[in-house]
Amino acid sequence: MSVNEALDTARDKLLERAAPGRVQFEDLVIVPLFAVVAALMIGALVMLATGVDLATIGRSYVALVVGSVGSVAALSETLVAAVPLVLAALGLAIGFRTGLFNIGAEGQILMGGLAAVIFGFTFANLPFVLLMPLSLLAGAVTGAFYAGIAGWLRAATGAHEVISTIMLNLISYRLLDYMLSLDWVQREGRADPVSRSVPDAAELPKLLEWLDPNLRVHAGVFLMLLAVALVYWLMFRTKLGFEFRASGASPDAARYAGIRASLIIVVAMATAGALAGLAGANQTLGVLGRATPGFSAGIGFDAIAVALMGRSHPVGVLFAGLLFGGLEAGGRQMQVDAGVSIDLIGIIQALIIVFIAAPLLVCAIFPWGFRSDPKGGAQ
Amino acid sequence: MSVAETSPTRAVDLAAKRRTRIVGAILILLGAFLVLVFGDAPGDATFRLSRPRDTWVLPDLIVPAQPFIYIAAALTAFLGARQFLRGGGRWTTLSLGLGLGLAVMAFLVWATAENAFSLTGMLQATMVRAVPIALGGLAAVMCERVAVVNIAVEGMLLAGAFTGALMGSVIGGWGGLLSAVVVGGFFGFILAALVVTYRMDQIIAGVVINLFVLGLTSYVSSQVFADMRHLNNAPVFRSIKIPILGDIPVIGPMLFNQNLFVYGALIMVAVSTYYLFHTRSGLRARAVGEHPRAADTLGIDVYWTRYVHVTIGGMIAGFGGAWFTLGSVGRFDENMTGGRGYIGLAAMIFGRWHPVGALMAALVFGFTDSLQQKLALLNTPIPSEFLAMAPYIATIIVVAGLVGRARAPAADGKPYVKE
Amino acid sequence: MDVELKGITKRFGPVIANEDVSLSIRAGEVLGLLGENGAGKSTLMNVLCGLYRPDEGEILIDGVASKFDGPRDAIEAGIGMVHQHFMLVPIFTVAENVVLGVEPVGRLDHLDLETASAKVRDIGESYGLAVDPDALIESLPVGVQQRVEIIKVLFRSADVLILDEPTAVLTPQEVEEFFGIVRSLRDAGKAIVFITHKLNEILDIADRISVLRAGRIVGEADPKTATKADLAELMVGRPVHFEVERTEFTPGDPMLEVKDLTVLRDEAVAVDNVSLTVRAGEVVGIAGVQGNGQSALIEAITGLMSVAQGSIHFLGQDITHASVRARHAMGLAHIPEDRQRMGLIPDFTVAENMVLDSYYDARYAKGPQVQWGVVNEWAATAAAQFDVRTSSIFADAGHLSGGNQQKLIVARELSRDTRAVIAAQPTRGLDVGSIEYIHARLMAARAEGDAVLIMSSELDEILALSDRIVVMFKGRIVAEFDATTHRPEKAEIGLAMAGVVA
Amino acid sequence: FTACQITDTGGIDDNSFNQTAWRGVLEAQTAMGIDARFLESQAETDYEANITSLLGGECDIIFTIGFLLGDATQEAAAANPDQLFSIVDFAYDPPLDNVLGQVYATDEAAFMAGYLAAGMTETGIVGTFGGINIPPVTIFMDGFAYGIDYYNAQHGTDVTLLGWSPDTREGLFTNNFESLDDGRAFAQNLYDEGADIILPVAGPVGLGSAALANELGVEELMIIGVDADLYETDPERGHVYLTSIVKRMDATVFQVIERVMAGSFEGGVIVGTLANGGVDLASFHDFEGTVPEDLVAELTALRAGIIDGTVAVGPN
Ligand SMILES: Nc1ncnc2c1ncn2[C@@H]1O[C@H](COP(=O)(O)OP(=O)(O)OP(=O)(O)O)[C@@H](O)[C@H]1O
Ligand SMILES: Nc1ncnc2c1ncn2[C@@H]1O[C@H](COP(=O)(O)OP(=O)(O)OP(=O)(O)O)[C@@H](O)[C@H]1O
Ligand SMILES: [Mg+2]
Ligand SMILES: [Mg+2]
Repeated sequence: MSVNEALDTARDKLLERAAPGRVQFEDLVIVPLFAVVAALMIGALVMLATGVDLATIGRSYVALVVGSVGSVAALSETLVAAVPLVLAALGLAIGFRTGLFNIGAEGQILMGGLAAVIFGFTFANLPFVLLMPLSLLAGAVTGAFYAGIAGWLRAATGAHEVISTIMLNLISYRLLDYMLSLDWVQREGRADPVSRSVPDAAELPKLLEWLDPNLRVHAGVFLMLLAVALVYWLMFRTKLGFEFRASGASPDAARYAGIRASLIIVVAMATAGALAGLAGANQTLGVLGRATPGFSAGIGFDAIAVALMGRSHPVGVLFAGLLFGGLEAGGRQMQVDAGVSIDLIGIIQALIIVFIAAPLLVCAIFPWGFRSDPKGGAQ
Repeated sequence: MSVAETSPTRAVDLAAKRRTRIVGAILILLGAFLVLVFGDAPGDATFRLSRPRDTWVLPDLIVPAQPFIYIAAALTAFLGARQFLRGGGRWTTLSLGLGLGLAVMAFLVWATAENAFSLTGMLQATMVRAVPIALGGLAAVMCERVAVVNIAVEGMLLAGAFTGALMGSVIGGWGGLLSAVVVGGFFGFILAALVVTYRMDQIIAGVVINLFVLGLTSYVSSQVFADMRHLNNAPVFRSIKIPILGDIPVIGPMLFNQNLFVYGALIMVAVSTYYLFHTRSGLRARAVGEHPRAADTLGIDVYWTRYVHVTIGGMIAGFGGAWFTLGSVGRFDENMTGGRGYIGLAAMIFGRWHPVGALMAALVFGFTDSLQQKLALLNTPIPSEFLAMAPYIATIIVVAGLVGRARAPAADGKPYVKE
Repeated sequence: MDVELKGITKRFGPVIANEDVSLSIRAGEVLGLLGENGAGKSTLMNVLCGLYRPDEGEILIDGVASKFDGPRDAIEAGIGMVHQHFMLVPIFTVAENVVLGVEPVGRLDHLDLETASAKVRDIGESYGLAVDPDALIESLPVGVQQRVEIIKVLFRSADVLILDEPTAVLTPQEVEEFFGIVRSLRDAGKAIVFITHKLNEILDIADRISVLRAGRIVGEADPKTATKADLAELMVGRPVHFEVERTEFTPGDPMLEVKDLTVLRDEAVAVDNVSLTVRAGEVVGIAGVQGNGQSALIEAITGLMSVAQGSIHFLGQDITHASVRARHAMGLAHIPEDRQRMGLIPDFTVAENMVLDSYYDARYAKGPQVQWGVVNEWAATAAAQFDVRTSSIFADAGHLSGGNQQKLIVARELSRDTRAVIAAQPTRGLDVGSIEYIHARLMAARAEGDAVLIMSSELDEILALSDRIVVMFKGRIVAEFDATTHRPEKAEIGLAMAGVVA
Repeated sequence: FTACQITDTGGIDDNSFNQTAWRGVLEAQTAMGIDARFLESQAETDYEANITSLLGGECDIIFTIGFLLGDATQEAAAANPDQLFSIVDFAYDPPLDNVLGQVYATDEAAFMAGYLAAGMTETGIVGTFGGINIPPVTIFMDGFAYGIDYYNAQHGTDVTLLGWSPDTREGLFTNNFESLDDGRAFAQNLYDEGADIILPVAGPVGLGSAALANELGVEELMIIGVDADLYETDPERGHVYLTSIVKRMDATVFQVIERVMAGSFEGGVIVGTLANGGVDLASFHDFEGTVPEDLVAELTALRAGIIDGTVAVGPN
């Protein structure tokens, strides 16, 4: 065998990928399933502790399932709740992978959503094919800009993004209140802060209205799927994505590799903001048709949980978002059917994340089964 | 043979000089801004310093608006010019602080021109509004000094508020307070367990605790409190006026006629400063935050230290949370902390990981908060929304401009794996 | 105090770091401990100082079996260790660092720093280890930090001192001074364990030598009779070449020219008015004690730090303010000092690390996309060529051993068309085999006519590779030696490294 | 028969707004044995989703509580012409066939409260603050302000109101209906400026103001409640409420249920006034002896005047 042939065989061996093993399967399938079940069980204990009887607990979990996947209407509601969560969480995931802990999705959602509405009613004469996409774009650009402020502050002055995004959230609430009281934004004849409504041509079309006018699921679902694919491509297939990930994993190595850290920080924040802005636009153009104070409804914060649960991977985020959306839609049914407060859902969500993010804890509780040497922490 | 000499190069001076120059320019511009924007204030601004029933009644402070603003502007510009010509060193920060202080005063006088408000009341409210933020910040300081990032301050405050209301209703104020502290400590302990023993990502653990506490307290509040009102009706700790000191005009009401929580916060800040920087245990705690491995090799138990301090941090946050119910309104309401834990985190960074710094930062938040409420009554032409934004914008500016380079404990946020 | 290790075995999962090791340490004696990288020296000592618990075996102190549950127990038993990596809190003062863990306190747990400072001064005086107790550690040069570490151990009245590679960061002069201290400690009746890779040092200071290989004691040597070659063979298990093979020196045109360069780090001068030229086919070695501006000089040349004054020319072009990427494109290769932090991303795969600084290149990228297929093919080829031992190019780079990580970086940097190679600490922490390989690669670059600039704290490495040697002290070049005409003595360079110029 | 209710963000247990409306349903439950369900809105985005989850034929009538649900209710009503709705604090113009609005002339009662406050203040300063600057809130503040003006005009006094100006329509707003702590801080602010009677128009936020009054003592500060008779719904601090401006949502909700059951439901609007008992000033309870008899008499006359139209509730 010549030296060249030896090199070639060595090379081919190096190119082999390890087949996904038991560990990956446990990691991606068993652990999340287990987490959901365990969280539901503890949720039941909480209900028991607060004097809810067993029959009601049973009824509430049935309602939870029925309300999230039990009918077309339930699926529609699940999707409606999931879309903004996934969009915003995708942005946050990009941030996390770039080493930026962006808490500012809430503010970016507000600013993006508001911009989309303003664009929508200002250019009400444009046809649908222009108006709807452009309104979405306006939302994305505004979200990007708003997040870019925090990115720029971090890059230029070192101001920590956790602080600046928290502050920008608080500022955005007030800014929204102010904007909604301006004559050209506020709805005619109203004294309270509510914007003009966007024309139908700016709205994300409802997909199943022909089936039942109450089915709210709208074209944002496609937006969401598109965004998942796009973010996957961006993060793992492009130069920019490589730069994001390198900066996040090791800022020093990124600098060594000639990646301009400041620029990457601003771009990553802006990309995250664009996605959050889209989430906001999706709420105003797809669900509400207008902007009101607090239309973000904490989605920006829930999205943090979704991104963490999805391990900052686009596909993970999609599933985590669908799960959270389902819990939310089902939670409503739970309150209606069983009279159990929807706040229980928050507890369940938190527990799911704990079980997913702390495999060591799961091992400690259930020493049998699971792999013995997990690497701790998500992401 | 001689030892090679080194000479500091001009470049160093240049860097320092640029900073002074920038500060100088900012101050001069600020002076000009004050004259241009606030210069035409008519009449007098009246600040009430005493309430009619106070022991020593001070006359109202009456400030002729326009002259005052011009003088403040001139002083600011003078400070700026001084910076420009021969500033540097400690003067730079001092001048900036003085200049900003003057600008705030000028703004107040402008807003109050031909009007009146109670300065004492505003300062007292400043203190009150600062308390939960300061305690949240202090809790975060305790945790981050041992290198555990505590995003969960918000959740711990909320847990403290909830427990204070529930247990306060059942076993009385002191029992409620104690329970709130215990429950805060419990969540601190949980955080420590998650991040130290189970090596969960610190930020995820914090977010999860927030989510969990919010869910649990809201759930119980709507599931249980709605029907059983007596479980959500706690006594409120009243203000205790400290004899003599409490009668001092202006300062008295702010510092010496407050409730347990204000005194508690002040005492805790003092004690924790002493603890962290002047005691054996404090030294060890800081060592764990800076270089856990070094601490470990010297026989300091890193895990134990983290557990203890994060739990103490939780207890402080629990105490701060109890303020919302036992120190204010006697009743729990869903999500009643409303993000003040996060502002506490900001205060910690703003205050450079120092208890006193966190308190000062909290006071800045409290001040802008109470100021904004006063201004809403004064009918200033500035939209109230912008006034409400002021503290947040101020925070961003300060964090970006002054403490961007502040140094967190070196191991902050990093898990420590014992070999 | 005598200490006896008996049958110590320590495993990390499948790795057996120590296997049935027995060792005796005696009062008034310096025991030299030798062994290649990963032989298990540090692990053994960590067992002795209570950080690790042995899986098997026992520790006898003056004949009595003792069990350590943690470092505290070992400290109380009189065992103190100066670790390979300093265990000092940078923002604490010397006194605070020294007393940490055994602090003198007054009422209310009040830290008594005055007593602490006084004691630090006392120890300093009695052993000739003068340090200002109130100075901040981060403001002290490494040599002084080393002293603080020893004071720390003495403060705990240790009778057994373990010194893990204490001389790695010292100049030859400081080493001499340090040996004086060690001898006086020995004469004061302390038992000392001295770990080093430097064979002549161990011959100089040790009273007795034990050699570890792959976790086992493979032999003992008497420093009075043993030679370097004996020790090396005992360590590695085969004869070792100490010489680097060099081709004839034929310098070409100046390739890299640094003129009057000043670089600031944290608003302090790191590089002070330095001028330096490297010609094609020439190896210039930069010697200097860590913290004297060599790193800043290299980072300025490679574009990682900005230049305050002066200029840098490469291939005749002014690159003073050029981007990292532009320099890379011109053929500047950079093997960075800190491979874990800067040279690669431990969480990325081997393939991703192979293109860490060239993923954007037209070879691998098309439009906005990186063509991972192409990248993987190439990464596998390079890994095979440069003998990077990994199970697959899709494995995380962090899982590779130190030597293989360094080979990965060398493969990445040298497998393209380079004109100049900047290598900082290219063989730090590597074993003899890897060192031989990397030295050969650097010499190959020289033979191809590249300009090669090497920064190393190993004087032997500098002397073995360089055609010309410059010495940096406090940001300046304080001495220059032409090694082609006459090899300078190590002592000469050492004096210059300490800032003493003729 | 099932009656369903969707609350606004304050929650079902807010001691005032949502709770009063829910009491109407509960009373119907006791009286007529109907089924009752509720769904709390956590945020403004929940309105539509909540309505959607109650659709599907289980609810004979859906009550949406609050002005802010106006748009969502309208859309749902248009999409589901067979579903009956009733909304509190909103009237549609033109009216919808399947929606019955319930609105209240709260300014009439607030006018009386303003008159009372002006007569009771010792400092000559009274205060108010609101939740959000929306009509159902500001109508209280308007009536209150006009009542004070009316008192000043009648008695030649100079009682001033802090926190709301009916002309500029600017004032003190917490911008939420949730933060009790804000309620306390805003009351403290007004108290510092000399107010000794405060009208918080922000649902449960006012409970925070009551906590302050409780601490300061009623000699220093009294509170006027809104929506429900807070003396009864907040009995622990009942003694701080001088009176309450009650908005009998329970009564109107009950009425609506009766109409649906009797089959006489028609789209349109029910207006609660002083005349029909839809709004009123609650009893003084603990202050019964404290309010001077003259003032009580004047209030009785004022009430009659408002009902018969001789006193105009508005700027004079
Ligand atoms: N914490 C650990 N986990 C797993 N393996 C370890 C650990 N620490 C050391 N090892 C392994 O144990 C072996 C001995 O390591 P040790 O650090 O004792 O070597 P050393 O002789 O001190 O080497 P060097 O000269 O590089 O300091 C090596 O193979 C190393 O990889
Ligand atoms: N902390 C650790 N955890 C897990 N594995 C480790 C750890 N440290 C080292 N290893 C593994 O132990 C093995 C030996 O590592 P080490 O760095 O000591 O190698 P080495 O013998 O010095 O090799 P080289 O000559 O290439 O430097 C490697 O496979 C490495 O992945
Ligand atoms: Mg070692
Ligand atoms: Mg190695």
